[in-house]
Amino acid sequence: MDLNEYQGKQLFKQFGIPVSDGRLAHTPAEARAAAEEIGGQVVVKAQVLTGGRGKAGGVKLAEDPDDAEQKAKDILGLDINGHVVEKLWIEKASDIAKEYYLSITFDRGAKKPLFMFTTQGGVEIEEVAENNPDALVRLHVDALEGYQPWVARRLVYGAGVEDPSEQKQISAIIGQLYRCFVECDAMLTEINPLIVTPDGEVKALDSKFTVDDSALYRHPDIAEFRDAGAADPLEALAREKGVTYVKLDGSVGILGNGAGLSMSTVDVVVVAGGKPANFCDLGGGGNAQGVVDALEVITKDEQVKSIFFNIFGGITRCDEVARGILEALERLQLTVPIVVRLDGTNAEEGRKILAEAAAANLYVEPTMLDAATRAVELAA
Amino acid sequence: MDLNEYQGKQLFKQFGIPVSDGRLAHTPAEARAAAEEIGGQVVVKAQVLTGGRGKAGGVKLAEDPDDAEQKAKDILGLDINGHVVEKLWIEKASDIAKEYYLSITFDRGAKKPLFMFTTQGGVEIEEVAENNPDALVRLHVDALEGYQPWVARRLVYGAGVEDPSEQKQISAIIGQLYRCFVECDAMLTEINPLIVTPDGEVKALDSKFTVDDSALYRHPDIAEFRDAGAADPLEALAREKGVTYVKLDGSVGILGNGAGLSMSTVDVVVVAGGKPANFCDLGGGGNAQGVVDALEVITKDEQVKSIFFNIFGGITRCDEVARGILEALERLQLTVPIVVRLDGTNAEEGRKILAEAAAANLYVEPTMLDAATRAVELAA
Amino acid sequence: MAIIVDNDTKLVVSGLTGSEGRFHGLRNRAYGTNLVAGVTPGKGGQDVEGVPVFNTVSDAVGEAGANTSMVFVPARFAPDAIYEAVDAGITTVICITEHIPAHEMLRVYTYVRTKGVTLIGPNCPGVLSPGKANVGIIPAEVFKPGSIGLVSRSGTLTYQIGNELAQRGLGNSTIVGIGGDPVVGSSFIDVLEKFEADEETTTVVLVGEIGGDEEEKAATWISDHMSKPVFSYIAGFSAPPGKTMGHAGAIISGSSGTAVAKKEALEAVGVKVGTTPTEVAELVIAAAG
Amino acid sequence: MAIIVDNDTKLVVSGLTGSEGRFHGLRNRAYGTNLVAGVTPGKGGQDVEGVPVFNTVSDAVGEAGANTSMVFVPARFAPDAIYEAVDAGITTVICITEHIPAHEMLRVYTYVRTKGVTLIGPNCPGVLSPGKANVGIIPAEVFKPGSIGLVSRSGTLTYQIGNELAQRGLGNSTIVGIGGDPVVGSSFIDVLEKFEADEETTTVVLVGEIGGDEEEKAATWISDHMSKPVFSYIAGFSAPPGKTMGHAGAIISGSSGTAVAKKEALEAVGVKVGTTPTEVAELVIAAAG
Repeated sequence: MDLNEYQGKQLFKQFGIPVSDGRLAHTPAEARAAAEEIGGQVVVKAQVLTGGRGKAGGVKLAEDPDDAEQKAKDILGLDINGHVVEKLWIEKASDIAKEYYLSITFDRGAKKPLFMFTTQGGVEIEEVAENNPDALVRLHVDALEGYQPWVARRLVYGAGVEDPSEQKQISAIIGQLYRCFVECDAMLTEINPLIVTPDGEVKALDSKFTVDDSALYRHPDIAEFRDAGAADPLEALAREKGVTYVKLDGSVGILGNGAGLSMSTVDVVVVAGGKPANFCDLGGGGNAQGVVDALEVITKDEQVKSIFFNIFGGITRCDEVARGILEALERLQLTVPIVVRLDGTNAEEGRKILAEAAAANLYVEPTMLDAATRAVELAA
Repeated sequence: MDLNEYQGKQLFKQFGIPVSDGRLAHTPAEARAAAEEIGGQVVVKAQVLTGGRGKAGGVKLAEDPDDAEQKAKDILGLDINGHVVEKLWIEKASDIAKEYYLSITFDRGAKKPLFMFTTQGGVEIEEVAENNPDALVRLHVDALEGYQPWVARRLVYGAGVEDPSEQKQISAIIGQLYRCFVECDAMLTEINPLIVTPDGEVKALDSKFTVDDSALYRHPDIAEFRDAGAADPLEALAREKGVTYVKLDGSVGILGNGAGLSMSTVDVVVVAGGKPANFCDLGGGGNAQGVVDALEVITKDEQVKSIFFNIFGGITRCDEVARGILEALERLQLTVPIVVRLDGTNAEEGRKILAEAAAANLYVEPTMLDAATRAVELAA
Repeated sequence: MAIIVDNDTKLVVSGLTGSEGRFHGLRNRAYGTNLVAGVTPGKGGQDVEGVPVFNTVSDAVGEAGANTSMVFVPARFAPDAIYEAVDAGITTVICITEHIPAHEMLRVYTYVRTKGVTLIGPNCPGVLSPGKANVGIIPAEVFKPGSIGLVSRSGTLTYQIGNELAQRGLGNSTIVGIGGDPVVGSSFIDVLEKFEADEETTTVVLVGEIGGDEEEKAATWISDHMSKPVFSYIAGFSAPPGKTMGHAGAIISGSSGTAVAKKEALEAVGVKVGTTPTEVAELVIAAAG
Repeated sequence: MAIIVDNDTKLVVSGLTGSEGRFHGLRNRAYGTNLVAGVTPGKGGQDVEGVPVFNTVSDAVGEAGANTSMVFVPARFAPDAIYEAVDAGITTVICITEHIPAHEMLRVYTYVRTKGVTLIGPNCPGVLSPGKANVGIIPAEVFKPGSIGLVSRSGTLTYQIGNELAQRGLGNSTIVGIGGDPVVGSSFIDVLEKFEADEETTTVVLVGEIGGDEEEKAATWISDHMSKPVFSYIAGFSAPPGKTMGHAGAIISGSSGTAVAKKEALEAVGVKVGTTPTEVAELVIAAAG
């Protein structure tokens, strides 16, 4: 789960990482009130889960409460890469002498947390990695050794931070960020920029924060950060129903069991000349209710002209799936053609159940490729 | 550092391990007041750093405050294995249905913490280990894996605890004791007996607790537990001066640098026919002040008739030691004969310094064996 | 021979008394797997259709000779079950459980690696050596014995490929689902290494998917160490960048981790890559024929 | 050859700019040890009598080619310095620092073991290969080159034994002080194993002391694996039970860990044990003669 800037900063603060004083605002009036409380210049920042806010006009400096209200009016409702701005973070403006970059990524390849630190902050880190790789210090931490103070020294000296006070502050932040990363079950924590003010104070001016969905059960406070409004409405419905769903742009609705097979199903529809309307994974279980829920989500998309339902049973049993399809047909009054392919555990029983039901909009095909071809024809 | 029962229980309580309500008392009057506050039957327990308190009459049941006062009178001042009772722990009496045993030792051989658990508690664990080894479950924990819940299951099921409520309570205590062991830098934490009351409640009725001296700097609260009154007065003086000193029973005072060489010096004095008065290790440094302090401690023992000062310089420099000896002679006005053997770093300079001083009670010998023989002669 | 599970496998199932553990454990036994024990704390002494249940894995090892563990307990108990198995002397652990927090698996993984234990999963369908043993949830009836090693990050996709091969008369030495979580006990390379050493395996099919760089690393390893022919299928050619497709593995960030990049990396070292499950099966047939 | 340190040693000293680190580091260099670097955070770029100082061990490895680290920093920074050295690719770490908390060393030890690094100490006098290299605080002038391997839990006692041998004309291949703390990086057995494999070592003297069971374990190992003659000295025959004699190792609990028990265990496997340092030297001479 990705967190908004203000949420990540809240966690940073809990772990002792210095951030600026700020308030959340949903309306221009709230923005004004926040600016009054904070005092002086403030920055009005769109809270959306996408990059490039600055370029899109989502981050503005305001001189006073009046100005903050005006800037809030400008920014609220903006569409930034498909994300409509509904929340603002009003934060005390900082003077910036230097911009650094600090992050920890859960490195799946190395199977270790990966620190990245550079004094060349404030830009995309990929740019630094490409144009000035020597300026970027990369350092893995062993999960059993855990964080040790030498890690901070390698990063700080390695990146060439020379001021002793900066060294000390940044070393402390490095340790705090690691604790935050581990204790919040983060997959990514990024501070860009990590600024040094003209007074020599180091603080986090932005936050990028991704938390492991599988660990949310033990972080109820973080789980509450979930931003229901921020997702595509269909994806939000899917999440509510516990269905893994990604909206695509075509006309063939796709439902498979397992991420790999579902992805492959999307590919095969493309190979068969069709355009997938979505990616939808029934997951491991695949009981009747799950099937009904998934079909409800998929058919809410008006672009869908046919559905390819591709099941290879393992832990999922095909007879259960077949019953789910029949139940969905009845409960959702579905008329869109559904092409079904069943294989694996109890496939024969499943096919028999569907054959006996003899629904007019139900097509059972023997292979994945046949089924894809039929679904593409029916969507045309 | 060994902790008294009441100190260990205080730590147990901090980590959630159930213990009985109790109060510390230094006088019979305090014991009475404690018994009044606690109410009902209490147990009056001598707080001394030695085993066998029960057999020595140091643990008594008291029916009421009057009785508690009387029992306190009986126990205070008792000499238990050379330890005079100066403190009592007055504790609510517990009904005991079962007595178990649980401990964690820092196993130096395996280099892992070692759990031991048995339902045959209340007696010396060595007895159980010898007479009923199958009843004793031993289990190591990997320091990097850390404590995991399966450890408690192995112990509890392995020892044959059958009551589900007991299993649950003991499993919790096992986890808490491990946290206590690690977070207090303990070398030993032992609960014997771990009792089950007739109501099925599990709690720690005693505690044995040893903390790593090297880690005391990060446990100021535990360091304060140090029981200055409990040690031999000479050993207490030695500790105060930062000298490692163990009182023995003979007439040849011994001072060496390094534990191994000092022990060997004790042995060699015995081989030469003498009786060592002490073990004393100057430690790694061995500056002049250290020498003075060590000689002050050793000569406080009136049994000492001669001193064997055995130095093999490494990090310790013999010239420094020689200067320390001369300083001690002057400052402490020592008249007891001191046999000195110097070798290693700057030995020649050291010998020269001593030769030039030409003190009447100073004997410089070339080898350890020669020096031992001379010291034994001088003590005769 | 085969790899990871075979006729020498003596299986203990952690969670055998749960409904899923029971269903699949007994199904594995019905296939011929030597299921010697189950473990459920507090149920020691009971049995599941004749399979003795113990309180601890240690008892299952000591009393039933278990050498392989299948973990089928809920996510919050699974890391403990893996540690328990490893410390009880089990040498192969197959963890089916999904949704284990990544940080916890990271510690488990790092620990297990120091012990020389083979860990497959978590969040994986298990391992099947057709005709010998099945440990996990792979529908064994789809596969038949043969000489093609199959390794995959995905469960159902593996069945699909196996099915396509079986329909063309080809069988498998072992099918390994390594799982799609951020941290899995065995990588493609770990399994390729075993297939390379396995006498019974003549050909390997590697089933990858978008996200990460495991397929790219596997390509390098294949180029450096593999003498046997490798074929591959990659899922997600049509996936849009920046979207998570189901499990944590299936996300493309920027230009790295795309199906096309993986295909190119594999083809560069001589691995033939199919763009549909059918195509990869046909490539294997063509090479065999 | 010799073991642990020799002419190939390229030493970096953590804490070279401290007074003790400087004194002994330079003394080691004066003996002939190839001291290539010091490490003190914040003092990178300075030098200590020509020895370059770096901010991190990683820099000392990268820029000065260090392969061996001597840790001379205070106890509360020493574990970090060991981790730093190991993760920077140093393969031999010799930790002189005393008073490191045992639990912390336990984690360091367990980690270091998985990395295949040789750790000597903490709370040890170091390692000296006479005529080749000296890393630590052993007074090298006491020892001369030869073929006797010497391993000991105690510092000064080692010098005493070495002195007794040298006075009788015998020299050493390597002298290893393993340290007397509850957790030391290398045990007697670890060092015996190296001596057994070392061509230059013909005889080994093991200097033990009361407490623990390391000498007993060493006896078993000697019996099973050692082809070279071993002699031993044990300190503490006259020590009373239940008293800690200086360092944590030297405590006898009950009947185990006594000098007599250790002597018997060693003699039972053919190791000749002296009761004074002089006697052990004479035993070695007698066998050599």
